[in-house]
Amino acid sequence: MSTEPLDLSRNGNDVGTLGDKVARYVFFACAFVTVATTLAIIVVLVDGAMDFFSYVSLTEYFTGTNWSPRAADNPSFGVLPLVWGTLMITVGSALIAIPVGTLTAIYLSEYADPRVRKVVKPTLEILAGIPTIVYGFFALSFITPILQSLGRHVEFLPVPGTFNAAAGAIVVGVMIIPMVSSISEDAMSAVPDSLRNAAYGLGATKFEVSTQVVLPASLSGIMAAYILAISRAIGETMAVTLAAGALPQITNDPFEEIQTMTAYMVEIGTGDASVGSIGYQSLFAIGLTLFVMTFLMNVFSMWIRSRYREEYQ
Amino acid sequence: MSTETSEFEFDESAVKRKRQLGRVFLGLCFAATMVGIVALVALLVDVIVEAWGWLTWEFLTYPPSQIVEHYDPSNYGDLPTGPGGMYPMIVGSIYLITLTAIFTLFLGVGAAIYLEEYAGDTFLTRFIEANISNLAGVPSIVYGLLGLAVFVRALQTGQSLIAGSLTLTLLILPIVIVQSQESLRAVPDSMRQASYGAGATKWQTIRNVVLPEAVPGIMTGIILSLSRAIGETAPILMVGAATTLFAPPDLTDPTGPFGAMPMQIFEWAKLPEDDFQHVAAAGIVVLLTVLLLMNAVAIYIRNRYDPRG
Amino acid sequence: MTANGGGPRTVSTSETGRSEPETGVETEEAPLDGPDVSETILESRDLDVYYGDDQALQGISMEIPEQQVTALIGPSGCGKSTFLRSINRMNDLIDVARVEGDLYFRGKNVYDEDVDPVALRRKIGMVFQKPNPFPKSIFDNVAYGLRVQGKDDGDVEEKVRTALERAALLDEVEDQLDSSGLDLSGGQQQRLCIARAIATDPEVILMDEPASALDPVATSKIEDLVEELAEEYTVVIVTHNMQQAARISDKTAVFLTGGELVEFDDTNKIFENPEHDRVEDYITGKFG
Amino acid sequence: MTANGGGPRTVSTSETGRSEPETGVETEEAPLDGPDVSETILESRDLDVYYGDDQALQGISMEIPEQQVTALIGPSGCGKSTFLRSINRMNDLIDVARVEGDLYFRGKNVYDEDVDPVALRRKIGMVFQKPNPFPKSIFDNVAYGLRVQGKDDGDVEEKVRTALERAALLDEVEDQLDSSGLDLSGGQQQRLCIARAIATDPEVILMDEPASALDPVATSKIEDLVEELAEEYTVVIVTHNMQQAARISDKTAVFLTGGELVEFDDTNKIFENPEHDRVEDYITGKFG
Amino acid sequence: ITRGEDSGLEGRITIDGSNTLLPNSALVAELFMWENNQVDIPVSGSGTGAGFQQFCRGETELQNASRAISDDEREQCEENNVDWLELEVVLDGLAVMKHPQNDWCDCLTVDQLNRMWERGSDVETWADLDDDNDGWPDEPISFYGRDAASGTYDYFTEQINGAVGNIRNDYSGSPDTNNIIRGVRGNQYAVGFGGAGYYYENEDDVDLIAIDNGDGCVIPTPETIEAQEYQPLSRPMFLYVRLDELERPEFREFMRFYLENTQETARDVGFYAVPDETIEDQREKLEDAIERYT
Ligand SMILES: Nc1ncnc2c1ncn2[C@@H]1O[C@H](COP(=O)(O)OP(=O)(O)OP(=O)(O)O)[C@@H](O)[C@H]1O
Ligand SMILES: Nc1ncnc2c1ncn2[C@@H]1O[C@H](COP(=O)(O)OP(=O)(O)OP(=O)(O)O)[C@@H](O)[C@H]1O
Ligand SMILES: [Mg+2]
Ligand SMILES: [Mg+2]
Ligand SMILES: O=P([O-])([O-])[O-]
Repeated sequence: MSTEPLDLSRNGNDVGTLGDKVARYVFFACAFVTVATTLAIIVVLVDGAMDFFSYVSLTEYFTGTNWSPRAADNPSFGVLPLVWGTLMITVGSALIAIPVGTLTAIYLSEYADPRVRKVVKPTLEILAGIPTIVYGFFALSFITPILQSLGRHVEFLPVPGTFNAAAGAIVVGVMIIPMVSSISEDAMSAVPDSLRNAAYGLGATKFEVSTQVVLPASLSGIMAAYILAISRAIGETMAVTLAAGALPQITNDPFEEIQTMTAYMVEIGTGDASVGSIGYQSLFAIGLTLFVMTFLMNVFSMWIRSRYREEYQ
Repeated sequence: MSTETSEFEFDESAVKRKRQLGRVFLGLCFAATMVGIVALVALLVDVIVEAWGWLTWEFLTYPPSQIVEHYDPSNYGDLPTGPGGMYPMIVGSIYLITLTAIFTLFLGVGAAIYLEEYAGDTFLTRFIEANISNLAGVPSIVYGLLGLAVFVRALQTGQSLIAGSLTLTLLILPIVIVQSQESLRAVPDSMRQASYGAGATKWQTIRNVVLPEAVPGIMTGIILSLSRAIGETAPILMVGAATTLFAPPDLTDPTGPFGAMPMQIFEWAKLPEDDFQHVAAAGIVVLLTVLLLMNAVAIYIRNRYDPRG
Repeated sequence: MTANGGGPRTVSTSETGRSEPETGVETEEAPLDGPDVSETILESRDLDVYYGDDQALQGISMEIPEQQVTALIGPSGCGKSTFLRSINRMNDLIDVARVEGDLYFRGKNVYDEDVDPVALRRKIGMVFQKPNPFPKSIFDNVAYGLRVQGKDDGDVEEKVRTALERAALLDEVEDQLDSSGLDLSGGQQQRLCIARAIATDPEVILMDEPASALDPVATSKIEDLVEELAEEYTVVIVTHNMQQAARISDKTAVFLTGGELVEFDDTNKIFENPEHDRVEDYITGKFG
Repeated sequence: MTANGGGPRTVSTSETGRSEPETGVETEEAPLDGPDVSETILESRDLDVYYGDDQALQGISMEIPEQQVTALIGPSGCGKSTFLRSINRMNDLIDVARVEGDLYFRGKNVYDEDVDPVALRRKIGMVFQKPNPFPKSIFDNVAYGLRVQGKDDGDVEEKVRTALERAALLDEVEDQLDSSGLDLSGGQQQRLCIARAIATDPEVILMDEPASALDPVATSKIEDLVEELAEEYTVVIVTHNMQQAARISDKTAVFLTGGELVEFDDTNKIFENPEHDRVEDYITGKFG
Repeated sequence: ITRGEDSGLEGRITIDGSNTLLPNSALVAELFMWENNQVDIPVSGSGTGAGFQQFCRGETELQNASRAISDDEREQCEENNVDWLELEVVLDGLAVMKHPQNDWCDCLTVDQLNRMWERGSDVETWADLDDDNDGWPDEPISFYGRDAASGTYDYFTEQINGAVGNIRNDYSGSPDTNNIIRGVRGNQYAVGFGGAGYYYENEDDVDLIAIDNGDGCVIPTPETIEAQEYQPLSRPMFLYVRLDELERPEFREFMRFYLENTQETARDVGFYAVPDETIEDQREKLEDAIERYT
């Protein structure tokens, strides 16, 4: 066409700034850090755990009921007492946070004046932002003394020791209340008003609307909140280390001392067990167990939430 | 009409019972809400009461001591050395957070830019996003273990400031990325179109148009994440934060030992002597105050720059 | 129909409903004078409704006859829905809403202290503009009203089927009573909502533009249904669609902007020979 | 205008642009035959655009003359914006969009491997439907293009003022060049966007319904401006508004649903005596 | 803000090892840093065993030890060319502690201790230990003690149960003596063992149980320990010094400072001072070494 073809190439027009060429790769590298992190976690945990499991049989680890990996002679490596301790804290804190958090969510979503909600919801969320070490302190300086004086004054309650599962479960429960209440409240608020009106129009009371219509309609969102909170309780560390103690044992008594998986990791961590010792390696076996547990919970919650999104457009 | 005999009768007894049930239920819901509030108040009051009289200017500006009497303000006059405090740990925490802030700023915003501006809707993208959301749920002590194995041992950084801050960076990175992504997503596409239409390259568009718009949201997210990081104990405990620091860590030598507030609080809280409870509580008040300030800054930025008010 | 005392009475409605509530005289004694085919089941007297400081309805007085279809028409925002919601006190649920004046249901002022709105709503069912089935099974949707009203003692299954039958939906969903109500088409969902409303055997059914979200085929099904329902129930229906009002209603109330009831009369009269020019303008499409 | 080789040539466009691209013959050699007043600056040949599996444009062939206003009209969804965006390769930014066929800009196929879309967009400016100034000062908005194109070496201030002047905005904003572009009225914002587009002295300006979000007064200002711009630039403008097309354009292309270019000719011809009945129907408002 | 005096000395000295000895070394370090604020002395307490592993790999410069170095550890040090000097710095008694409201048991024989702590012990309640039928409560005992990484554990199990590591496996083994104190003070039926120093820091919270080694009941006090009467649970504690570090002036100064102050700091943190003659011996050993390495 024209004698002197138009040059629209990158170089001919001085478009190619270095930034543009490099940026994509730099940013991809940043995003890839997260993948690398997961890989590193898996490699580190599996590698350490392999060393551990070359000493300890999987059967002993998963079925043994005695955890004393650092006994000088005849150590035993049954992880169940630690898992049990973790479960006691998890179940105990869920027993507190789930009812309290759910009822709070119902109150905020269905009953409270919007102005009240605007103040109360973020106030409760402060609870989730307080460092867990502070909860540990709170358990030792406030909750446990209360439990002990209850035990002294109430006939059928035992007097718990300084370290007990109950105090740990209580503070962890308080800590995860806002996870349950906030996420559940979001789910309940997302239920369209038309459903509430439908029920009111049929002569339902507010109680019935809240419990029979709103609650079931937001159930998957609420479930996701529960799972998230439980997953947090499983991984909770400092509060239970301070409050629940360091005695791995399988007991049904919440006023007994226990040890969670995380507290055991802190015990070894502060002791800075020497590299290569079985104690150091057990850290990775426990860490891997913990990682797998929370991973499954996270996947489960993602699955529930992705289903939940479909339900209301 | 009101004289009419056929006046309608409302069958109210059943409704009344339900209403009573409803009132009980409302009472329960309200009580549950109060549980959280009361717990929060109890916690704060407990900490403040325990700290009362122990939180002094000296506590903020002197190094810690082995001897509990050194922390007691009534003894300040007749000590062979200076009073006890948590100065090196306060500085340590600030340094830790500063380094963490720098790392997360680059990594978090970079990753978010990649995911929002560059990546297509491919399997890789979805995998990265699912991975990030999973990482957000990994317990912090596992990050500590990662830091111990990778930074302290494999990369030989030792139990240092840099190991601590890198560990915290990985810990909060998922949250920072997700929040930065949201801020980037909030920048209207018409801005990008306008920029491309003006002949800008992708990088020019991001740097000149997208980022300036997203910065307040990103900053808010980063500060809130940092305020979580500053209170984390388990990860820095695993990488070996020290508790007997006399002088603050050295920012110019990040491979040296470091201390941090939550670690020191943990140490104090473990000590059985009653008076150390007060010292720990004083430390907690300091930590919570720093946290509160960070949150206030974040809220200020959000309110100041958020176009939605 | 549940039992209701009082012999048949004939009530004039053709002269009520002027937009001059301050006269108020005709309505005061209205229920007892004048001959007509049907008894008054609902009567509003000088009803004002406010949202905060804005008045949405201005002194509405009208009498709605039993077992007939009464249509409420008027331009958007004129207060039709507001009036409908004040009949079964759904306005109570809106924080800023405030009702003044009286509204009688079978001679009882529903705004009296001793009236529980929940009990009221059990007598006066409601169907909304957008179909709003619960995210439950078709069966549970219909049975829900029975359950909350404690009417689930007898044969619930029987009652549910009857309601679906009357709502002209049974044939279409007979084999899938356990599948979710949300899986139905829009028109089916709306009929499900009607079935849900009639399952508890109310006396009045309020419908707020029940077909406006539906396609023409579904709409005509709903229209047929409304006409049939009037054999057993009193139906008050809001509609934007003039033809619809003309087709299905016995009485028509025309609201105009500002929340006034301008004219209320037999549907034929309204559409053929309205008294007010503004009504004529509205009906012939000159505005609104 | 930046320099461009080739002496003045006359090119016929009146016969191109039929919706039968498979013949393809006329366009193959078109740039060189037939006499006309203006040189062709843009030419599309058999251009297909797909969004995923949906075809939005079907074999579009047309030649757009230099320094004239070419209007693209047609009903909603017919692909006008899509065609516009394929001229400066803004479609590259849409993941699912795929372009087949050729589009020549001064004889260079912009879809050639060696063409950088960024370089292309520096020659072909764009103004969007909704005014989209950056949340920066008025000055920085106009200077933005200069900066990203590295043309901010000379007297930026001078260039900015000239652009604002040409966009008929300078008088109104002269004293507030530092205040935010977002504080202007809608019409002013759109003229600011035009100033931003012309500040870098492109050869073509694409406008996608630039006045549709504006009130009548602002619209007429934009229209005047478009006519003036054509003295220096080639303008391709999409509009929904038939009258607007008739008023301001020299050539008009009519797209119809399905993504076909049905007719492309002098604006007078199109509006007074279109060849196709479908075009006549569309222009007289029978559909669309 | 910088605290303390700048003496011109600077550097870093890392100390790890015995958790029991930690308060003493940390206090000495603290005092030293007040006078030499450019010297940085982080002190950790991983336990004697774990500490020796690091010390013998050359990762730390000073090692707190609540027992003498073992043969294995000697070998390890040798392999890594870590030459060391052993200094005896404090005396300690291993205290057996009980809850203050435990008013039935004031004294236990070594045999009783052995029965209650040995591996596979059948002692579950206080009544099981009640040899004289004094009506000790039939309540389960909670056991607290140090974990296997500690010198305290090694020493206690060897002295009481006859072999290192011979201990019941349902006791709460903690890396931190503070935990033991907290545990015991929180439960009326608890018993725990740990450094006596920790007891004297917490006299109000826990009580001591006297030990009868055949010569009557003895509790750990400065007198009984310094007179070697508190048997078999009194012991010296050591500081292991990496010799090649002595070429650093700040390190030399710190070592001299340590020996000068340890008798006083020992008492401050609840240990017992080693006799003057012993300190004199240590000082000579140190000066000899300094001469060799500078
Ligand atoms: N919940 C509310 N809060 C405040 N104002 C309201 C509310 N609902 C309705 N209004 C106002 O009251 C007036 C009447 O509204 P209403 O919904 O009754 O009108 P309508 O006749 O049903 O209109 P449409 O045909 O659009 O449904 C309107 O001005 C409306 O804005
Ligand atoms: N980003 C996109 N992704 C998928 N399909 C698209 C996209 N943009 C446009 N389309 C589809 O391509 C077809 C043409 O759209 P286009 O926006 O070009 O029409 P238009 O003529 O500009 O219409 P309007 O007058 O409404 O702006 C439409 O069917 C539209 O749905
Ligand atoms: Mg309405
Ligand atoms: Mg368009
Ligand atoms: O901490 P230990 O002294 O028992 O090793």
